[in-house]
Amino acid sequence: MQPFRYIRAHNAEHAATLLQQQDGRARILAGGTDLIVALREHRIEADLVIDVKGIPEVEELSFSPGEGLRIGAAAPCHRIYRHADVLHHYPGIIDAASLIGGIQIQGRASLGGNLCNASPAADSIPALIVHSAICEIALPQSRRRVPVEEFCVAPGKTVLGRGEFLASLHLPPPPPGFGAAYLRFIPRNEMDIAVVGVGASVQLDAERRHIRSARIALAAVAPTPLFVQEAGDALIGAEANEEAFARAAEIARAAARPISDMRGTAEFRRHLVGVLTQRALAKAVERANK
Amino acid sequence: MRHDVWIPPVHRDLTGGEERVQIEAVTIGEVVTALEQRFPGIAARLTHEGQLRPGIAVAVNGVVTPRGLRQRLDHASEIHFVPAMAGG
Amino acid sequence: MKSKVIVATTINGEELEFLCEPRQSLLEVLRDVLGLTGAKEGCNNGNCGACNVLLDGVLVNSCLVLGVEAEGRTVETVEGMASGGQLHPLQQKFLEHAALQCGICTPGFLLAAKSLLDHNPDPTEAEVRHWLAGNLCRCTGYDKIVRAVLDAADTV
Amino acid sequence: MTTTTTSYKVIGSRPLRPDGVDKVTGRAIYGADVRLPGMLYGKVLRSPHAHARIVSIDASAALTLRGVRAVITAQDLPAIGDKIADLGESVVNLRYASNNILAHDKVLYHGHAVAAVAADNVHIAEEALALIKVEYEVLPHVLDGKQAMSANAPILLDDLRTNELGKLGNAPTNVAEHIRHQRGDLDKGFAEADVIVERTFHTATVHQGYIEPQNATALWNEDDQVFVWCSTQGAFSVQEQLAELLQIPISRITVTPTEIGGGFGGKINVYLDPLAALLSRKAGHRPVKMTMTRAEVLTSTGPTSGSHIRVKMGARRDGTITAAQAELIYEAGAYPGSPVGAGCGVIFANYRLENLQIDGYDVVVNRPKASAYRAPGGTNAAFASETVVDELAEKLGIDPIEFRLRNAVREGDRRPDGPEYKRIGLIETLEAARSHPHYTAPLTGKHRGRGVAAGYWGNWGGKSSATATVNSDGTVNLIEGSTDIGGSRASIAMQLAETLGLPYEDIRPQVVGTASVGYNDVTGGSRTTFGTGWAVYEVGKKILAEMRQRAAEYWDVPVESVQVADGVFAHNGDQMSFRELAGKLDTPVTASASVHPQNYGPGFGVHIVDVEVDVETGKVEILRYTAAQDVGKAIHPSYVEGQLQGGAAQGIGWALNEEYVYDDKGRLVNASLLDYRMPTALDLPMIDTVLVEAPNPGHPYGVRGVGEVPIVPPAAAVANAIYRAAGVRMTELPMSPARIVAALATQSTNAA
Repeated sequence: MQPFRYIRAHNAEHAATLLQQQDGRARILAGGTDLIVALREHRIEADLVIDVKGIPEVEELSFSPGEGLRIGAAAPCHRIYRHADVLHHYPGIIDAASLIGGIQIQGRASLGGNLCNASPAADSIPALIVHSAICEIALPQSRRRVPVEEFCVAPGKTVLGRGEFLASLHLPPPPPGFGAAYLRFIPRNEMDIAVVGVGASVQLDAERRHIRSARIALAAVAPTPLFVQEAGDALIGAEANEEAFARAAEIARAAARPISDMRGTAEFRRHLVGVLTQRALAKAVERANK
Repeated sequence: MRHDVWIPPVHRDLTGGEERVQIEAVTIGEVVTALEQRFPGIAARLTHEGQLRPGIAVAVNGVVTPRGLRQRLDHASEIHFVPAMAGG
Repeated sequence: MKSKVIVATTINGEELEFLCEPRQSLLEVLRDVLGLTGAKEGCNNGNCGACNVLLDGVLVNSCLVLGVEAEGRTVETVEGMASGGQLHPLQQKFLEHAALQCGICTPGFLLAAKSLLDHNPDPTEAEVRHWLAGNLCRCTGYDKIVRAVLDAADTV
Repeated sequence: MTTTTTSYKVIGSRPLRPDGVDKVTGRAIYGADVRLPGMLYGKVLRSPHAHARIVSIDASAALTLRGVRAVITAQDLPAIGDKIADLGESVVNLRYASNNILAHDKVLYHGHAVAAVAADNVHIAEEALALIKVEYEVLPHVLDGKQAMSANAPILLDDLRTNELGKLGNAPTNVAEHIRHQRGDLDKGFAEADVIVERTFHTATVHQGYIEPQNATALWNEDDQVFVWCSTQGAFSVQEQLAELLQIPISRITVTPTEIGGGFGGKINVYLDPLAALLSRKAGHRPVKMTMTRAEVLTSTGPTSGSHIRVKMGARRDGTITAAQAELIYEAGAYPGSPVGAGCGVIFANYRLENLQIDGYDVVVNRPKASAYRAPGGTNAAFASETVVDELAEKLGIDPIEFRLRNAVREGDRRPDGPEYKRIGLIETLEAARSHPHYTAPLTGKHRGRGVAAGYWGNWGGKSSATATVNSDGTVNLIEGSTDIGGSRASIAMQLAETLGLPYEDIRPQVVGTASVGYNDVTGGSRTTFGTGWAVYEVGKKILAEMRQRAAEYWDVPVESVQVADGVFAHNGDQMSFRELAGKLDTPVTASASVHPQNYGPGFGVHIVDVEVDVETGKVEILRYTAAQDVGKAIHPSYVEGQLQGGAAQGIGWALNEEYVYDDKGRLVNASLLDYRMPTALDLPMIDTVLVEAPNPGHPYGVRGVGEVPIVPPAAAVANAIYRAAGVRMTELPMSPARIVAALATQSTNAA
């Protein structure tokens, strides 16, 4: 590993200022599960590593029925999936946070880190998309907000500019009749990168029969995690049944732009998008009914 | 003492297709010498510089012997030249 | 540029200071600086669990932690599991169940299992398997490891 | 299940292993834990190309980096001509072995070592690697064994000629060897068959996957003595390999084996040891430690061969197999030496066959040189033949175990390569599997199926030496030279305790290096508990004889009048325990023995597996698994069970997910434990074992090799279960989800 300096940032503005001063030669350290490996394998370089874990808002995990959920960008998965309110209101986030790596990865890895790593296969991003998360980005003197589906722009690339870093994620409170799920396909039962991941959320009407709104997002089938708005929109007003799920799955399949690599062929991935979209929708509806 | 010597399939071109031959000998080395007399060229395939070729083992009555050509044959025996195998 | 920094931390209950470069992982520090070679390097990228330690009580891969991050925190390694001349029940059960063959993955499994029992004193077989899925063992097929953990849970 | 009649006091019990506490407390010293004063750290520069000529290497910039102490290339290795040597378990051409350590003129695979650096720490050594300039002329490469045999394939080794057991060809080739077993009349056999099944199979390159990467620490002294500390399956093999590769006398090399974190055959050949030694000499005789990264382990050590296998078998309606034919093409990697010979030995070993022909080809390809891996070549072969056998049974409407029983070999039947079997336990093992509750348990639910397969492994005896000394308190120190890779200190000490009539706790075993004990072959070939166990049995007999003599001297009676039983010496009503006598010794009692036993005898396993196939995603879940095996006498049953469970788990890995994946430039793209997918705890159920204890008459305690057999049947058993669950015959390993989905799609297209 190349030599670098290490600084703990006092607050978000401090971190953003350091980033700006280093002109691209600084990296944010949250859980480190991607960063340290990337530095070790010379996939990225840095002169400075800025540890943001001591910053309260970046570690924050809080819920209020009016505001929804705030997840600090560095809050590790194990805190997220043990949080009672997250367990109760954000099932898709629970799904994703509890299958990133093994238990020991979940002890460190954060959703913010997963997002900033901008892997097309990131598990948390489809889940955040279907929960309509908003990214709060800190600059040295200001803040800006970006919907999570717009955050990644290419493999490993995000909307973050010079001197910007992701401070937290905001998830709106779930409406009544809401359910969500994230499913991924991997060859083993743990410890894999998604061959395909599918997040789905639905809001059912008061009778819990028809779908009022739905969101579907895919992982590992495009250069970035993919929000397939038209697949969710196609379900609006539909009865929540296998036929409707299959229709949405077909749209998701068509939207996928997978490539072939060591983890799967394009053909297999497209096939899996169909299978997993149906299963994720079924699970989201099941949860909405609870 | 006569022994039942089995010829490996890849050398049966030298024995005119014969699979088993009877050989009088007291050691494996003598077996090879006797085989060579009957089937010229076979000794060079089985041995090299006075030893069994690397990769070839000899089994006497089903047991591979580490003594190779020096193995004595105290009883009428069945002799096979087999590929040496390794384990992990 | 100063290449090394002083880090004050607590390891296996003992307060101490060490000197390391920021680029050194906690695993490197434990093994090369502090001589605590119980944590093993199997893959150095978080996929085998052989380097597991507890950081402030949380199970982590020490290859994915920088040594400097240990400042002000507590680290627990396999060397700290036995106390007062007594093996930890997990250590004892691993021996009784022959839950190790080559033993290289054992320290990582022990810490993972300890972390499991800290959270869930009475796990099911499925829960044990799920919790230990980040630890690879190539010798045992996991059968005896899972049994040892279940048995230790009954003992604790 | 136990069918043994002899009663033992220690053998068959389950004591704690002597090295256990060190291993659960983190105190045990493995190779990477070795620390020496003034130690430097070495790293290796490796080829990014699959096949290229090395035009030039310029290390001048690396040598100017602060903290860099030495750089070596192939120029630093002594020139070695063609010499065939028997190293450990395999026969190699030393020139090839040397070229594999550091590429001389050509690199032959992605990851082939090109240069090495010693520096003050690992980070500096890594930085130095980046400063070494290597100019390559990239050549076309070939990764697949079948393609490598074709006329227009790129040639890897200009001097290679096909060897047909002594007959050398005369044209350049990638086929190093063609072997054949043959008997009877194949045409006649197939003509008699009512059903014939013929299929072609492919298996992937797979790695042993030990969790501890390769490592070596070496010190080359000013007086040309070389000291090496390393994780190895055989210290004496390392010593011999170093002597040949470095061209120094064996006596100048001392190898101390550390604890070893798994091997499975992969830690026999040396990779880093000679480099560390050469770097030590060049860096001013300072010790140099080298450890591989996980990526290096996967790209640059020896996995086992991928293979192409064609099997054709015919059987009569009554279930008798009438003929069997196979062709096995094994990829040796960059240099000759795949386990195709063993594959040919395994493929039809379970069955009595009058008419058979087996052809094996050892083929070089641009992959790392294959090394031994647990029953080398056996899993590939059994995957092919045991799925064909399953299909024959199915077509004939005969239960698959019953079908195997009707054809199973027994004492007096001939192996495919000719010799007769002695006492073997395939029939008993098949019967044990058939009567196991697993086999008769109902299996309900959609897309679930049960498969069985049998497997053979020949085992090995090898050479072993041991020494024991009697202490004044009656305890015994045992010195052995067999690396303890899975609990063998216990099984060896137990055999000495049994022989001496002492409690297990009174024996303190220690594994030592080449300077401290007689020669020992590697811990491999399932031989350690058998062979080293035999050595300590001889040691024990010598000690008892000596102690009996001392008792006779003490009582001043003829030695013949002293009786020995259960660790007690008796004469005419006088009794003295071993301990009492030990306290009275005025001259120490020490005994050594060296053995080279041959009656190891092969082992057979029969595995039963239930799977569920997710037919939409192709994913296979292992629901239940049972492994039965004739294990001879189980010295320490827990560790015998562990061998069966571990072997089954590895075989399941081969079956479902493990494979080397290359890009179009011949680079290994999944060189990590994330993407080289070995089973986790969550991927497996508990693995039931049935120890069929038919003592081996060729061993004083009935020991038979155990460790390798259990990796032979699993891939076939899983394939047969998948067929029963989903209706598709899988002929390619791994049977990964994408392949299963593709097979299901082909099947439904064909049906339509």
